[in-house]
Amino acid sequence: MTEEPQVLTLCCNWCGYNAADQAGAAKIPYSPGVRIVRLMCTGMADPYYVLRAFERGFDGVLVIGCHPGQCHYKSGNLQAREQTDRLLGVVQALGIGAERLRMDAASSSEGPRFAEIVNEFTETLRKLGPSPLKEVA
Amino acid sequence: MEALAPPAGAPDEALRILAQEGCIQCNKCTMNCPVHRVDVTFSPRKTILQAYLGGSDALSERDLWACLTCGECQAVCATEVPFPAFIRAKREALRSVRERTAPCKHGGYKEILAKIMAKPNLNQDRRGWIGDGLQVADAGDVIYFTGCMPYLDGVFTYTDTARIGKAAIKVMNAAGIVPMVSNAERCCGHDALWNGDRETFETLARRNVEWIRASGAKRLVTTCAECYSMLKYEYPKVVGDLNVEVVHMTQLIQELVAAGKLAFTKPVDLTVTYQDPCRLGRHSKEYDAPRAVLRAIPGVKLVEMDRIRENSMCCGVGAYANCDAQTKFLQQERLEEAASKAENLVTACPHCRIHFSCYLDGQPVDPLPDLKIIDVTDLAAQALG
Amino acid sequence: MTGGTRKIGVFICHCGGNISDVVDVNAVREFAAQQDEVVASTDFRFMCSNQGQARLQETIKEKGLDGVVVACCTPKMYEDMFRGSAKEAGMNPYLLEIANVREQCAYAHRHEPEQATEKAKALVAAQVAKVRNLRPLDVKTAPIHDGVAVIGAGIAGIHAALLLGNAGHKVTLIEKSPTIGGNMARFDKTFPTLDCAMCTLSPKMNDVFNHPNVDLMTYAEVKDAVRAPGRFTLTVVQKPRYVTDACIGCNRCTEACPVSGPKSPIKVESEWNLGLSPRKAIYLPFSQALPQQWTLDADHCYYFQRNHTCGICAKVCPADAIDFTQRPEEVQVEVGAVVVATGYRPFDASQIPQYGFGKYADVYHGLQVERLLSSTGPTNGKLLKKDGTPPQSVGIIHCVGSRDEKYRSYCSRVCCMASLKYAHLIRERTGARVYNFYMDMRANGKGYEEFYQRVASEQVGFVRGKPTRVTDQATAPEEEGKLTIVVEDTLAGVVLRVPVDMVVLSTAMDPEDVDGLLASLKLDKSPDGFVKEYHLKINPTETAVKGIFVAGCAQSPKDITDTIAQAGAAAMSASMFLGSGSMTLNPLVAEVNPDLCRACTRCSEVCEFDAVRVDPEALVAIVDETSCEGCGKCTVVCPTGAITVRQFTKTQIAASIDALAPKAVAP
Amino acid sequence: MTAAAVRPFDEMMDELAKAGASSLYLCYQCGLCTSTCPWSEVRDVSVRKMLRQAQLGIGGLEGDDLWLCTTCRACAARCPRGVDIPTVIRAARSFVAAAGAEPDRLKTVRGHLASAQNPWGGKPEERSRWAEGLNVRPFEKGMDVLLFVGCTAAYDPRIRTVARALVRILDAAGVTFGTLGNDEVCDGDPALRIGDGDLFRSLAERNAATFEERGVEHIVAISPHSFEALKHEYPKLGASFEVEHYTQLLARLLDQDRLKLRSDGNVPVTYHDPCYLGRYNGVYEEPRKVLESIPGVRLEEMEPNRADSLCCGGGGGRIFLETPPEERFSNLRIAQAERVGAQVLASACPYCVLNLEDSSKTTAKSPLAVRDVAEYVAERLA
Repeated sequence: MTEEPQVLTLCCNWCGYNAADQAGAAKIPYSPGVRIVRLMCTGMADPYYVLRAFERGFDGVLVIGCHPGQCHYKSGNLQAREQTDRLLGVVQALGIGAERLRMDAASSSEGPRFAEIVNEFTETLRKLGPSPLKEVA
Repeated sequence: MEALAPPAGAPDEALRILAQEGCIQCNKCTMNCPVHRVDVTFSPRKTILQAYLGGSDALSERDLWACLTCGECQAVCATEVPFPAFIRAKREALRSVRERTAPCKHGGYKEILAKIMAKPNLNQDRRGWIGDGLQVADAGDVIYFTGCMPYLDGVFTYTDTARIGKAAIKVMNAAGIVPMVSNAERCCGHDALWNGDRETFETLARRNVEWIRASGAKRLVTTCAECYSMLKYEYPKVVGDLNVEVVHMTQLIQELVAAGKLAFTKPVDLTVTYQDPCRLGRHSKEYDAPRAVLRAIPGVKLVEMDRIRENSMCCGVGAYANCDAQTKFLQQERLEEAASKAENLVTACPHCRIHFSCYLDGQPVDPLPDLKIIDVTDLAAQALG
Repeated sequence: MTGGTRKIGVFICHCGGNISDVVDVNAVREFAAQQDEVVASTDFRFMCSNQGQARLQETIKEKGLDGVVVACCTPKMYEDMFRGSAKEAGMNPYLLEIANVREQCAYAHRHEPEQATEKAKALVAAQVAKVRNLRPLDVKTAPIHDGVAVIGAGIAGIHAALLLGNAGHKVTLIEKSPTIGGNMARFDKTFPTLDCAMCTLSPKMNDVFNHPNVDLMTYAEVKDAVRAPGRFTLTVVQKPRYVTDACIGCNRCTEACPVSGPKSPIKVESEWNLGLSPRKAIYLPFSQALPQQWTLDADHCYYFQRNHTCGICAKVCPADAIDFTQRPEEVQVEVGAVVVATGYRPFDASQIPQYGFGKYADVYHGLQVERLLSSTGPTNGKLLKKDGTPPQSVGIIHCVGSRDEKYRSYCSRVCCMASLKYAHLIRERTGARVYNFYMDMRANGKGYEEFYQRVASEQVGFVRGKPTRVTDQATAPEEEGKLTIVVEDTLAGVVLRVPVDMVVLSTAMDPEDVDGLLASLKLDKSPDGFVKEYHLKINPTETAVKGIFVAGCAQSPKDITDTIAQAGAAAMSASMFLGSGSMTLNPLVAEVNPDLCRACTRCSEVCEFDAVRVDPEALVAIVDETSCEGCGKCTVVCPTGAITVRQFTKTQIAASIDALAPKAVAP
Repeated sequence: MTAAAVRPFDEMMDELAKAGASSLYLCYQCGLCTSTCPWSEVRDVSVRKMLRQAQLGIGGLEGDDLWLCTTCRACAARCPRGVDIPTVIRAARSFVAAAGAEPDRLKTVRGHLASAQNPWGGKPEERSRWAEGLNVRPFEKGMDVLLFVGCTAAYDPRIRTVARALVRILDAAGVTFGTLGNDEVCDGDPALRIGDGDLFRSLAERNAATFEERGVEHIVAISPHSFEALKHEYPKLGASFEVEHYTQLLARLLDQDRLKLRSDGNVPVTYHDPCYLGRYNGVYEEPRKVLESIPGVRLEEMEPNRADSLCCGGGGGRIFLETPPEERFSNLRIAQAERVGAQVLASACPYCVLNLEDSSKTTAKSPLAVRDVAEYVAERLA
């Protein structure tokens, strides 16, 4: 169908999701392969979601939360960072490639930053090609 | 609790398994069942009786997943009724009825890993954890089947599982063996099989057999009791002969020491007790090799617990299907027993180690003395000096 | 797939073209209609309009919907409104989800309409999948206890207690010192009007003391607080005064007490006068103290310290009011709301040794000068040096500890005006030459700039510069016997040595040391150490803990005007909270399946809100739904999947992910 | 005078930012630096004004006043906005020096450093002459410590006695040590402080390579300036070793009872804190402890002391520049020492000892002996 890399983007309700709204409202283009799931906090981003997304054929997974120190729940983003870092090794060992999993931060007013993050990530994924787990039709 | 209906018209395969052996309702199974000790409503005898009388449908959701499949019932049974196999068949049968009902503990992590590893186009890097100073090869006579070890440290923060693998390679290297570690390796499928996902299990088995046969290796070594029981006993049923001899690491060490190819030179002054993993012990009948290894290490003093070998008690969790407050009581019971004998509990399965370590990492039911959980291979590596 | 039992309706909004100009809404509508368990799929020009909502409600009723997906703008806009409409139509509002096809499709991909349409389908499918897995949620409420505790009886606490009492609430006003009044009662005059501080404060003290709705606890401290939905149970320690209510205030005990006498080995300084005068072991802090009840300080009393050798107070007491057997008592106070008004204390100026506080006799901090200027102070309002003579010249150093990253980074806001007030009063009372050493003059209140002008016109010297030191080492005859302030006059660009007789340090305001209280109440501090408010700009009187409010200098340094205003606002917020009678609990919080919980405590370890604890008896984790914020950190660390956040369970999220996945998009 | 239009000196602003001096913009012009600066005791100079003009990029740092700074850190230690003034000065110096506009005398110093690897112009092959007659061995692996001598102790006849004294003390305590002999080069501190970062780097890298080659793990420095450079600047270049000032080592030896000292009668002694030992590194107590362990010594504290101590005037390259007698901080220090009735003024830095001794000779009203702590201890060895 589409050649755009498919990106599951787990956004926290307070920063990442609002930043995506801001990017939209400002009509800053980004790849339509970016698919957002809203979580209350990146702290609830379970490793299962990341692995499930890869299993279902996503080319990359992006976790976007608040900047360190800005978490609506104090430290959810820090826990997410720690968990994501641990998972990088797993994703790498699985042969998916650590470059396909990324965590970043964008505050609720940083629409341009959201677009910049997803565009840069999409670009990386484009260079990497489709995920090895993607079922070839 | 909700009773589960089998698919309409499906033959009661689970009942067939049960009926092969005749239960005499002596109740020894229930009396020896660890789950029964913490939840009196769980009774293998009663379940068997109900199945005989009205088919296996009456099994409740709770009972279906509470069984540890540890096999203690079967070990004490006069007629060897294969209760774990019955449970497994039941889980398999019900899988087609609805999406699996028992949530895999640890958030489905291992389940999703197995599913990913069942995929065809996988290009794993299974050696990242090995580190410097240890030698592995792309081919050779001996395969080291690492199991899910490299992936466990992604979520289990309270114990370093890669440590066991490093120890295994160190021991093999010391005996002049440079084992093959293959990037083509997949999950052995143990959890999938025991949780009723035969499709995933068989896919994994086929993918594994393919590279194992192609490798030309003569032997395959595992440090995991689960991998061992799968590769040695379950794979042949599905894919035929693997063309390699499957051995557990403790068997290999025992053999190397006996042949004079491996010597433990550095005393490890520890008093230890030994936990028989269900999959190595009751499921595979290997009780002696790990003990032989412990005896071969200078300085190690083995003090046995009261319930050992076929009477050994499960670590509390089977195939990540069951884990709850009852599990916790079982673990407390077992760890208290261990602590009354020694300061170190040695086991021969990474999962026993994880489950006991998990217990020790959290809040205990009652205060426990300091107890360390060590893998036997790790201990052997320490004795190499 | 087999047909499910749910009846889901999908509503696609055109947003007047904002969406429909880019996204092919017909295609999305048809796609949605094919999804499992979708029984109605429709599109509309403006879903947020009255007609749009009516369409939603009609369809819910007509089709008996138990699930709705509205594909429209961001949920941040109208999710609440749509849920409200659904509720009115008889559907559980938590079965409605928004697919954000405006911001995430029509806006972001407006140059790629086909892709935008495909993505819109995926977003709708994801929300349909999620809704399929949602459960109806009950919104729980908890009755709110009608009492309110005000902690701290300075001007903020007194004002808040009065307003709350007047509004008919039962108020418990808790003060840790023997008298109410706080720091303001120490002041002589208040800027910029130069009103007599006690003349304005004293009537309020009397009002609150006599208020039928205010229960006053002085010499009492909150030791612990337990929170339950709608209720706080405070454990208050009533410290022993060793003086009973029988006290008639005759002062004979104080006169007879040997402590701090010229020959007494036990000496103690008056806290009230900030160490500028001695006090007895049995005392009334100051003449207008309320309650007019004497207090015995056991730590400095011969009876307690020297093995019962004294007891003269008991002998001279005509009312038999001395009771040496008193012990601390714990009292439980149940309330529905708490106002924290714990105030400030002056920064300890001896931390900056260069300014000689504690080293040179005539270096004072601001609050001490208030006492020296007060008619009830140690010098009866005469500003005198330690040697008893009036100063000929006084230097007032601003920002001592404030605006200094070595000590306190923040501006204490009142010191400029307070320093001007000292300058005025000192010049008025002694005629001394006064120098203000300032960096910036901040006169940002009503009448403040005018006050600055007035004081400037009184020939007060203003030197712009932060002094490096105060020294008694003379380098010129004019400095002999004086304290010399060394400073760069940054406006003239020269280093000055200014000899003075007295130095006043306008010290920073520190938050009162209430760490224990804040920990009990689960309140956070801002980086500056003051109580953290809910939102600095738009909600400075509430805190992150529902039912706890903050007023006065507990929240940040402020002057009396602002303190009164904030105390009023805090009282209003508390009154409205109490008046609502019950609190709605956010249903989107964590819940524990006790069958799966193994009481490992990992959830409580990661929780930042102390919202989940493990019951040691039942060995199960229990969520306090009033404290849980629903962040879900616990769900990731739970080994057994026993704890989940409602509306964000693993099945619900995984269903969305599957629906968004590349395979699922293909028709 | 007509006002000139503001024309920011962008190049210099960029240079300052690159050199890590951006804390400059935090300055809110309170003037505490000016009145805290020791120069304000002896002449007019406004640190604040220099910062002010630099903030706006309208000059201010390129004048002669730039070369007054002794990098004593008294200003930075107090600055309420955390402006790292010595770094601003260093960055500005490097900018000005790059344009060749530094004082001529410093050009010579740079020349010496580049050609002879010491600022004094001594011959490299004579670096170890200070140790003549003493059995000082080249450092080899297994020795307790490497003694980093430093240029002043190596070449200055007055300070050579300090190094020699330290050798006697270490021998007496049974500490095995060695030096790099003629392979030692300047620690680089003078280059760094007068704004020649490249020169500093080349010297530091040379020493670091020698340390590496000889297997040096533990260094004892005589000069606090060497100590500071080794401790905080060398690691930035990737070097790794333990370093301490000799007073710290002596304090430890005394703790271990490895030094026996005899009485000096009842002598009032005062101690002058070197900036690079005190404010830079927080070493205040060890030298005092060493002095107090000499039987009979009565330690009197001058005002100011410790973190507020007055600079001797020698840091930041000032030791190489001429200072008119009426502007010498060391003269003020002598007066402060006399005020507490000291007979001995001890310090632990070659520059301090040189400056204070000069001032003592010219301004002391009654005899006031200036001693390095090492000299004093060596004299009292039992």
